[in-house]
Amino acid sequence: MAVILDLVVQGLQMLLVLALAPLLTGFVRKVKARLLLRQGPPLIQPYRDLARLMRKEVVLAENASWLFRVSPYFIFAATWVAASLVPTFRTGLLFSWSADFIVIIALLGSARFFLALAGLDVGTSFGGIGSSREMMIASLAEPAMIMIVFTVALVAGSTQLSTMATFLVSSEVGLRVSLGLALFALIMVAIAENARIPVDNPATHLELTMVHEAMVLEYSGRHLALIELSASMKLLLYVSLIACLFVPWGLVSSGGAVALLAIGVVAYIAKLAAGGFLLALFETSIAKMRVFRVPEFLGAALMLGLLATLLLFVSRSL
Amino acid sequence: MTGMFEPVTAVLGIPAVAAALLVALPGYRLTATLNVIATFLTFLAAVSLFFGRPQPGPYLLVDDLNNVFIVLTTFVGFTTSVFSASYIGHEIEIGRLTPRSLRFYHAMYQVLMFAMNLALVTNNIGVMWVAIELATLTTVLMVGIYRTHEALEAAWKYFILGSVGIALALFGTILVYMAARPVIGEGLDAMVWTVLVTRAGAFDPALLNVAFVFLLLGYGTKVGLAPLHAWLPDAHAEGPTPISAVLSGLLLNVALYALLRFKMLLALNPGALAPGPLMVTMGLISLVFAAFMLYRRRDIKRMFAYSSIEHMGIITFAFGMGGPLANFAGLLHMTMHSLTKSAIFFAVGHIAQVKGTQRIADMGGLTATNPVLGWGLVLGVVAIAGFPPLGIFMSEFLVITSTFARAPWLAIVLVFGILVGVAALFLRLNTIAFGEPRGATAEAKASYVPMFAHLAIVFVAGIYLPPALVTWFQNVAKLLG
Amino acid sequence: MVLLALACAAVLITTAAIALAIQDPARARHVVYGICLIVSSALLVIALLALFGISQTPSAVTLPLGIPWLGARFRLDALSAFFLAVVALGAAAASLFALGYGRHEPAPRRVLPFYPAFLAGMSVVVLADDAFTFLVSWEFMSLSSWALVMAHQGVPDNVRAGYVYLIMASFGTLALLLMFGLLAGPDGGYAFAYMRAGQLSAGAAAVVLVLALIGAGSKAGLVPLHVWLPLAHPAAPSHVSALMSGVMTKVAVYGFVRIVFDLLGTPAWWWSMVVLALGGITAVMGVLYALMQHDLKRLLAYHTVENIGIIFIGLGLALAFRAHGMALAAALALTAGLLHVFNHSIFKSLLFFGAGAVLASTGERDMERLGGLIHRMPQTAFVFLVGCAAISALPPLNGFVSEWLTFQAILLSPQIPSWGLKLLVPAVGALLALSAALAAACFVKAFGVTFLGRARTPAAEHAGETDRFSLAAMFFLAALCLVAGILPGFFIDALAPVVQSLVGARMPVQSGVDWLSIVPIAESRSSYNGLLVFLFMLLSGALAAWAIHRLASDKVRRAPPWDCGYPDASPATQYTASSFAQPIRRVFGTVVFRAREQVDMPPPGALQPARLTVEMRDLVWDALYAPIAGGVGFAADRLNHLQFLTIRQFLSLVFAALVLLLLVLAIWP
Amino acid sequence: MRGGLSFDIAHLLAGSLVLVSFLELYQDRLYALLNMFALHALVLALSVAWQAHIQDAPHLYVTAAIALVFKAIIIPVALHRIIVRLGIHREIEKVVGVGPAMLLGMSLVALSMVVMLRVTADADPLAREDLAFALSVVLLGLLMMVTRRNAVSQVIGFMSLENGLVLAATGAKGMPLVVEISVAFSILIAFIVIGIFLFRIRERFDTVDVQALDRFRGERR
Repeated sequence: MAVILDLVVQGLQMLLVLALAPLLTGFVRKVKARLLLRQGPPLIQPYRDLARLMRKEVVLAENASWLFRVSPYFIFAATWVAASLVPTFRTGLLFSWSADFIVIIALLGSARFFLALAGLDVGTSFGGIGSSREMMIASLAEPAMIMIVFTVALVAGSTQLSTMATFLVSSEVGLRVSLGLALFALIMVAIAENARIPVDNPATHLELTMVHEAMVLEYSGRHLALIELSASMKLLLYVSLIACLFVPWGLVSSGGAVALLAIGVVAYIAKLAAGGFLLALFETSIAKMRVFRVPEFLGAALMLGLLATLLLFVSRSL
Repeated sequence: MTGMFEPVTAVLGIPAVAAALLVALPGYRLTATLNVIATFLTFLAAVSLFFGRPQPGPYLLVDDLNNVFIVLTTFVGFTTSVFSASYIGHEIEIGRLTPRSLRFYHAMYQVLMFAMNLALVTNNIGVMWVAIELATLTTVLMVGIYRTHEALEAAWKYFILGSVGIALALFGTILVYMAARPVIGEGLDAMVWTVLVTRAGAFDPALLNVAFVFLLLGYGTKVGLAPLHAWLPDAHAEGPTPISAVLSGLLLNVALYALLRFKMLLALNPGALAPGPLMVTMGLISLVFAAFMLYRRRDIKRMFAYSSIEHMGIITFAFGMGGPLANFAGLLHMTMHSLTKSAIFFAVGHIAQVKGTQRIADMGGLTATNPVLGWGLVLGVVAIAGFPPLGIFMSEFLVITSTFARAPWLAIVLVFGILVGVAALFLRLNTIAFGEPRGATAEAKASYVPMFAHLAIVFVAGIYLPPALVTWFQNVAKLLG
Repeated sequence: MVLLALACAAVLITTAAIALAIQDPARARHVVYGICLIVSSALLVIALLALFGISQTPSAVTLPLGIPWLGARFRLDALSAFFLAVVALGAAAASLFALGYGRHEPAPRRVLPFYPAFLAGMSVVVLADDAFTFLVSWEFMSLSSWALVMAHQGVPDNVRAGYVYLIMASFGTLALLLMFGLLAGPDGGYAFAYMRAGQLSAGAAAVVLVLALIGAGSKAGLVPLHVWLPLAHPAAPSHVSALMSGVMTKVAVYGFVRIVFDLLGTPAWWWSMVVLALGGITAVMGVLYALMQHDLKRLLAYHTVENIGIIFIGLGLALAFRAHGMALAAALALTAGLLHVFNHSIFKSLLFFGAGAVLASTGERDMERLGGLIHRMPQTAFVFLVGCAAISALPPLNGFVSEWLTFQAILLSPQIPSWGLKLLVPAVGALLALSAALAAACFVKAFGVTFLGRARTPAAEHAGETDRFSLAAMFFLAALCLVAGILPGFFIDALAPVVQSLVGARMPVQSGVDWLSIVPIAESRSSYNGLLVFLFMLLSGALAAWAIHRLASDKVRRAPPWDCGYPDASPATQYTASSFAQPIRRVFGTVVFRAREQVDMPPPGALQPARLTVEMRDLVWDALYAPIAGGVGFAADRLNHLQFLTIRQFLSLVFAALVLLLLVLAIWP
Repeated sequence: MRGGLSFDIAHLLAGSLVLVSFLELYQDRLYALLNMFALHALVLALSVAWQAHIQDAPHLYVTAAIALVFKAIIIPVALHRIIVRLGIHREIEKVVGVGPAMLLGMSLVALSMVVMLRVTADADPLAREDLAFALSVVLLGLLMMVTRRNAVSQVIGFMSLENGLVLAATGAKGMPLVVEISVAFSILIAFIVIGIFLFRIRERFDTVDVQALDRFRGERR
């Protein structure tokens, strides 16, 4: 019985992230537009876009290989699995132990790997620009991320997100310098990873500074849909990651009653909204930076993460 | 009793007789074959020494120590004569040698054999000196045999430096006698080895020290230790290749043997300064010096001559360190070096005939043009560089490991020298054996047998030493203290 | 057991002789590689039997060879068995590959005799149980591989590569010689058993550690002793490169583990610092070097350097834990290191095979002249892709598992009391993460530039799929990558006896855990289930595909790519390897390689092309090797004057020596 | 204390040998040098004869005779003719001047004294002193070889070195093989002297100057 419930909850979570991801993207766009005193697209616009793209035919470049066609599905799968392993409204999901924080990062890594390959596949210089810059950014973002994992894991004594969350929700944590640094670094990484301003501009399409859009330039139809979807799932993933690590309140521990689950879901959606709003606010208030300033930006994140870890190595109470 | 004496007299007699015959006989084929036969018989006689050894008399002595040397000498002498038979033939064809000088050559070869054997089997330090002088003179004549400017110059240099060395050695010998006389009394006994050894403890240490200094420099010149080495490279480079092989493989050993004898003498005397440190220093200097000298060599034979100096340095070092392990290693290294180096010289002589020159710059890509020869040389160099599974590795293994535990810094210098040497050797080998072929390719029919025979022995010895040999070497090592 | 293994080695040696005997290259090829395949499979079986406790007690034997009074001793314990398995596996795969690949060998008689000898050397090293046998086989391995590097001696670069390789090899061997001298003591206890029993002073042990690092590290390719590796590995025929990179470096690791963990006794705390620092630097430097290459095989070789760094990080952590008596943690770290040894040997061989296949069908190693091969050789492309993903530590493949374990080990290290380690370990962790990320970038480049995009040269244009032997070998290894990735528990359990014998503890039994996931310490702490992740991704991917193709469109149209209005741009407009690496070069290269970019843009209307020249320096070489070479050359020149003295001057040398010695006597007390 | 007089005479002769070596060192003309060498050999012959007398070892007379006939007469004459035949310019170009050479010689003698006098006295004094002198003669001969450029003078240096050896050998009481050794050495010297002819150095080189020989020092540069 309990197993079945767990199974249901796990499935629910998977569907939830899938369902909410476009909404979050739409929400951010909306808020940005409003902050710029524009009307902005309706919240459900992303769903419409996806649906339309799904229905459209795929236009493949002549020498696109099988890799180009497989990648979207792989990327989608990897991102979806990763996203559905992050506790959103309830910890201790059925399969949560099958992958810890590091694995989730690695999964996103493999998604990126294939995206970058897809960028190179067609053999235009746009794809090249995109993937080479993407990998450069990742080469700094990933270590920073690992450092953040170290920090939190050392505090919580585990790399399991569920355990982390339950530990952080408990009172004995208190305020810690290291966690503060980690949060800061995590936000910076999240911005870079999701190709947001100031690192990259999700709204642009033909601009020599673009990274993510340059990679997917050749994609169309259902493939593009999958990539867009996984992009917004990635955004969702990071927001909920921040949420479950640094604002874990309202997370339902395993074996909670259905009523509690409802509360959890509500709390989660509230956190998403807050996260989205802050992101939009941030993006509207800052200008995009030159591509070769990005390493400094991410290097700072890496240093913050490393500093946080060092603090913890020196003393567990910092 | 007389029956017991047969082998020794044979070891000395056969070369003497052969020499006399060879002077008389004309015709290169006949003389060459006779030469081979004579050396082979000498070898047999030497081997038979295992079974019947004469009592040490006032003039003759055969013990474990010189038995090693005798067998080695006669064996390499034999293989070299086989090689020289085919080598000299080609020299005649291209007219570098006249039949007359050839007759002389073979006679001298036997005289040299005789001299070396005498130096080894004699029980009298005076006779030993005479024998070594004789060996020197014969080799001088053979080095100069081509009568080219370089050959004469090399012979002259060898002659002058050798004579000075000989003189110093004689002075040392006299001093030893002086040291022995008060203890043993006047007359022959005071120069007889077996007697000296028994009473060495009572000799006057100061005299012994001075004596050893002179002997070290005197015989050290023959061993080719730096800075007394100057004659060696040119003599090797300008003489006929078989002689280079004999020089490197044998004569150096004989001189080293003399040195060892006197080292034992000093070691037996408590008051005398330890000969070890002196030999160790000379050895290391020679090793490092020769290793660096290898780099700028343009002449292939001269290069391997320097490599001989390097290895003599290692051997001297090993014996200087002393102790059962190091001495064993020294003996092994000496044996392996003789075999390997002569094998290399066989290859080199052959190459020089094929290429018509000794300049390294004019040879290249041998493994492509003459595979057997090229790979033979590669194998030889690999062996001489001390790579397993060839024999020299075992001795270097023993020397280095046993030294490092006792005197780390010495071991480090040793290793440094070896490494520098290896680097130099392979730098040249790469241009000779690999890369695109260079230089002329004449037809030369020197026989491969001696080279590969030596290399085969070295190869086997690298992984398996017969127990008999081992116990024998161990006795000698104990003898050397 | 061990006798069987030795018999196999003997067969290999005889095969080398046979290779010389057979004239017809094709027959020689089939015979040699066939025998090698069979024998190494047999070796694999033996090793596995030994590892999985058919004979739990190590079987030993002494042959009347080597040092006479000692004999040649051989022993097959858990550690040897594991590494023998690695060697045999790699050898079997390489032989299978070579059955087909050997066809393209220009000079088979320079390869066939040495190949079996090389295999024999490697497999005897791990069996040796005394210093002499160890070094003989060790150096024999180097020598035969040197011969293989010199196989294509027509190319001057290869000759140079072989030269550098040989010098570094003998340098390492001499270091090991000194080290064994110290371990054996003045009276020559060369048997490993004796060394195990012996107790060294702290100083001596430290010297041994340093010498072991030099000796084994120079063969494994630790920075700064790595210089020969990227020269030599690519120079050899590809299947040999695979062996050298995938297996021989592991034999070097074996040497290090054997000496430091087995012979040397309990470590001092600071040893681990040296090893960790070296490991971290090696990992990052290796991958940065690799990123800057555009020669496919050299890139792979540099990448070996990186992975060796990762392995040494694992070993260093194990040392640290062991020094502080944390047996369980040590077991975890060591397992991570050894598992990475296994993993790397698989995917590095696979990648070199792929490079070999590309080389064979295009004649090109330079990525700038390849491209679009995924269309010409799809199967090779697929397995190469698997290899790339595995080496970039992407789940659910095997490379990720060992790195994940290493991270887990790092997370245990705060409990170490010593301060130096407290500060070093996080830094090393960051370096490890950095190298992992850079590796991904590096292999996106390697695969993307070689196989994707459009063909840059006719050679790449007209490439064809490689032969079936090669494909068989590659698919076999790719499958292993996946299996080891999704079922790591079994491999970890297989390593248990090795780890147990070395650090006196083992990781918890993995095969017992439900759902076959791996749990380093406790499930609440961390766990990973490759199988489930794999199934999840398969499921969701398939689900998405099904849903879309059923419910939405599955129409496809081919059209020219978006060209900004400049139609049919030439393949030269694609991103090249160096342009792909340019951002990373800007970030790291300016510091690490003193990279300088210089653009000369012709004035408008001028006809000559604009040029971008990049100039990079190998600081390690400049700082370490160039001075040494210069110094030796200088000394050689100076001393060389002594060859050209007059007789009189030589005499005065003798005279000086005489007077000097007499003076010594005169002032002798 | 065996016959003080005999001891003194032996001592005197040995000492004078050293003196003559110094004189040789002093010469800078070939002819003069030759004469000095003849004198050197003569003194040697005397001292050997004296040793033969006091040790009543008749075989030593042979050595003395060899020294007298071969070294004091034949060799100088031969060398003289060589000089004339090869038309070697008369004066000897030295590496170091006479003064420094003398100083060096002095210090060498001092050195040999120090070294030898460390020998414990129970080895009889006669031998000991003789050895000291012999050693100095040897060293002086060597010094001459290394400070002269001209081959003939080097040969002479070598021969006086060898005289020192003979002195030592004869001084060693009852040493066997002395005769053989001196004969062997005479052969050696003969070789050297003949060598200058035999190698037809005149034909091949402009001079016997060793430097000319060294023009072909192996590796042609």
